[in-house]
Amino acid sequence: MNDLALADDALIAAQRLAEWCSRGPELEEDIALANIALDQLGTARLLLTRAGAELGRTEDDLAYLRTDREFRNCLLVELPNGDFAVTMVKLLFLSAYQKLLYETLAPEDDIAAKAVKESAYHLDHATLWVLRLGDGTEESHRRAQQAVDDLWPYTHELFEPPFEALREGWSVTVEPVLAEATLARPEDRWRPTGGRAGVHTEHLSRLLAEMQVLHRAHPGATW
Amino acid sequence: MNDLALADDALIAAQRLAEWCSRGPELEEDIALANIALDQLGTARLLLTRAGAELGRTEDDLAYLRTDREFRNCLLVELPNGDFAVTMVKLLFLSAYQKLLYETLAPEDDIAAKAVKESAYHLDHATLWVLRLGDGTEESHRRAQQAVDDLWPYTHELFEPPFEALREGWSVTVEPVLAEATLARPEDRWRPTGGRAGVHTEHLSRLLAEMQVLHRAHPGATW
Amino acid sequence: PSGALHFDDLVAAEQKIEPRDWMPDAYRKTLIRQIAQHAHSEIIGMQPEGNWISRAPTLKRKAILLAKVQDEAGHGLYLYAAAETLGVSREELVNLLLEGRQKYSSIFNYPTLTWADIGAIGWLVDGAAIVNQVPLCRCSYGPYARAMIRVCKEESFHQRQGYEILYTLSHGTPEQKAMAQDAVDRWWYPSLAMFGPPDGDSTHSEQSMAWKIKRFSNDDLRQKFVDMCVPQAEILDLRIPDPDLRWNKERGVHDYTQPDYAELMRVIKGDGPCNRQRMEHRRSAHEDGAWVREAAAAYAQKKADAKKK
Amino acid sequence: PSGALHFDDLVAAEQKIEPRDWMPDAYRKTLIRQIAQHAHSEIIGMQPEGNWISRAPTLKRKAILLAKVQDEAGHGLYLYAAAETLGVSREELVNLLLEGRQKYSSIFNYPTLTWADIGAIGWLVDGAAIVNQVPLCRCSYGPYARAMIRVCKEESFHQRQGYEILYTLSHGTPEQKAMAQDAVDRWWYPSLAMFGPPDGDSTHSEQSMAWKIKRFSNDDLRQKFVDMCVPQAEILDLRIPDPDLRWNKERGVHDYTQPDYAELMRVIKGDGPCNRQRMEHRRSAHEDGAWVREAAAAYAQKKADAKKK
Repeated sequence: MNDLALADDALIAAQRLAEWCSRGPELEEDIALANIALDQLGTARLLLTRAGAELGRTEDDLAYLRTDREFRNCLLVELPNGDFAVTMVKLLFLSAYQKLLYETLAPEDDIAAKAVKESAYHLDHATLWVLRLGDGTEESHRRAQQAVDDLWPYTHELFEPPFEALREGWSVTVEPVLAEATLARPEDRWRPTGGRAGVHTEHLSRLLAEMQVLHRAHPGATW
Repeated sequence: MNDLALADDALIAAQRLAEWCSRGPELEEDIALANIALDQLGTARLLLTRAGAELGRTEDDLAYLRTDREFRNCLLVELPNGDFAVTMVKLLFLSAYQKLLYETLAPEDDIAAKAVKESAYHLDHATLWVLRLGDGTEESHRRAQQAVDDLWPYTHELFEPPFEALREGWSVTVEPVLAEATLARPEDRWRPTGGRAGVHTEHLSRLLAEMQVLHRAHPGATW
Repeated sequence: PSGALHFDDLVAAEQKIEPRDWMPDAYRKTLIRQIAQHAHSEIIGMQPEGNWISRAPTLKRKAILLAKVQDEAGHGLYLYAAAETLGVSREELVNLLLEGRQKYSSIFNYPTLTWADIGAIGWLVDGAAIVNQVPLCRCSYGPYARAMIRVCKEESFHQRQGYEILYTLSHGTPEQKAMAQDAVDRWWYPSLAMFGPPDGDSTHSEQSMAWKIKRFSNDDLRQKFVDMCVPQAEILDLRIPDPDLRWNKERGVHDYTQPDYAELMRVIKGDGPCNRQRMEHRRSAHEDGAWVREAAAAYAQKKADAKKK
Repeated sequence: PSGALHFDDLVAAEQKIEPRDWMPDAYRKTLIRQIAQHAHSEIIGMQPEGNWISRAPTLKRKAILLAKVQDEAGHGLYLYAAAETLGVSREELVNLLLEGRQKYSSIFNYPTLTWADIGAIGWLVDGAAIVNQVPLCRCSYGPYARAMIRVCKEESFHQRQGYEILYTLSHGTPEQKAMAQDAVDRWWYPSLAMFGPPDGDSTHSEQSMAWKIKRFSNDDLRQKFVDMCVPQAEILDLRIPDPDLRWNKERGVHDYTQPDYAELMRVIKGDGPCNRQRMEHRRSAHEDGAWVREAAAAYAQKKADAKKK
């Protein structure tokens, strides 16, 4: 398994989730989103440190001094936050995937073992909200369905070789949630890809510009 | 006169106006906004080059390697674009000011002399739109009035010493436009300031992060 | 009334007033106003620091800052809960904030311009908050006192983090040191102003003292803060921007320059650099979340209805 | 009809058909479709390049890029005007685009990932556009031919600017050179695909040839483009990502690898990397501008009414 891909998934997801800070629909949710962002960031740091050890680079070297062409995250995590429905559907898709992936790596891999538990919590949280939004009001249903339709294509990239086998477990997790939330599962058509090879959307370089600006402005400084 | 303050006004205004590119309300307006952005950028380049000559720095050194604390633009130009009404009211306020200022510097100052003509065009363009928006539909009136109310306080900074004397000429230009556009001239109360001393809003450092990211990522490179 | 006697006895005996105890209306109102303002401050205070989460210069600093801002949301949460024990709902209080009828601490109407501001906020703003709040841990109203104990514990953690940021910067590159000094220069006087107007001009204070909500005067607390900061600034190797700051042997405290109280009044009235921005941010977050809260309520209702059947 | 004879004569004599001349319905429809698609391409094409205006690495490059994207808006404007001479309004055409019933060039459904992409788009995409468009300057329909003369002049200017960006990068730091090569690697095949499907699979072509709208086949133009690029790539010191690219002495042209036409078809059908993003951007710009257009119309109406009185 490529630590860098997993690390970048977690890091970029954390960056996006942290954008919600002080913008959540309620105070409790602000706290929950920050929690999940902190979990993702924590896992990213452990994975980056491990990946960097082989390359003689620190977690910060890897986070702050690579360009978007060198990032290996899936496209799903770099997409803009959109509304709360987009964020929660994205988290549902992502955490179901991360949980499965970490489970296959644990228990030998101690970082994955720790991350499994956290992913389970993220998945629970996202599930709860997708149910509320899908089966809430007319407006929330409409928004949730739109989010599912828009994001579904990006889930194919998660199960590209050698991870085809995980798709079934993922579907078994995700599809019943959509069904209970009265949300239609989209057809499998468009399959955007490229993230694992460093060919991202136009969104990532802008995200990194903001994330890296201060670090890059002071080469070699200690913080 | 401080070239840097004028240059930074023009540069930051150009950066904001260019954000409209491909987002204008109609094709003709996309072209017009790009034109105005190009004029502002052109003036900024001339002024930065002149200011840099004394300091042994190039226009790009000054544009790309200063932090927001070193920028001397007024706060007005760094505020987010908002909707089209905000952009046009801002342009009205700014171009009326720039025109007066350049007029006082011309004809001895050849950069100012060139910029006067351009400012007159910007002012005409903004005037036309403020009339249309103020005296257009109910919605456009509401948005235009909101823009005037929100931006008016930032005009005080333009006429801080030693430019108090310009305020009257500015009022003579701007207030009849507001009146004809059926827009109320706000009371003079809040007077946000700090730009000329490098104490900006939180918006500027984000604008600069984006503007400078590529240049800073490749120290010393030629483009 | 016997309730009043009991209330006075409890306060005199340094016992806690609890929600179900009788209390004077004015006491209740004062507390609601103060606790709500405190809660609002935590919530609005998330914005200036939140401004730098996306740009934190290392991942460790990013995690620390995000956790800190999250703590502030948590403080807001239990302060609103403390206020609710006095018979108002969080929703009412939030609306009072959004309508501009309740205030939050003026300090959050200043912008965070550089990373060093995160350090300065931790050191000075959290430092001032702690000096203000430690006495509140002995406040006569039980739920507030207990909330403050928890808040203070976390705040002092935050203050150490801010101090550490500044220390690293002031011992870093010349640019970093300049950044740190610049932040202290901008945040010093607004932090002094956090203690409120000078004692002579302070309303509410006397009654609050009698009720043992407040324990020290504004000026006493301000002095305490100054005396605390001076030696810390030395270790930080940063200059407090006050040419008249010096030890007064006779008084056994530091003489210092007062903050600009006229500026404080302007900011309180709404004309600080960021008042509009902070309120606009909070209002739009609240409005953007309306459909989410409605969905959650509708879903809960559906589940409740289903159970009844 | 005599109109038809006249039309055929004009076309045969390499004369221009003008708006008021009789023309076959199918000719008109073909032209509307083609000119509109061309206009839409200019408008959508503003997005990938516009993506880098805010981040251009020098002020000079920023000015050049902004002016270029502005030119594209201008091209869109006079191409819509050319289409309008055929009896459709710009508004109708814009709606057909927004409803997805008319296309734009597939090339703009690829993302611009680095600054070097701005160079590669100029060199390759504008280069391919010029090869495509130069023959259109002799198109049988007058207004289109005249618009194309103006467009081509500016496009060749843009192409030189793109070439110059790549040249600077490929002769710059190792990172810049790598960035330039990477951009060429990503844009080469999509640029080849701009000439459309291979001649065998191309619909419309034969009739367009007879009408002298089209002058050369897709494959002929593609070949011309490849032959043009090879020597330029050598001067740029950049590698065209085609291991089978070589000079064929017998044919007097280069052999080269065909682009992936299955990919082209997917992108045309709507499944390229950025189709949804481009359309969403255009739709929201259009919707966001609705109140402005309404205000302008209402104001114009008021002024007109006032004049009448």
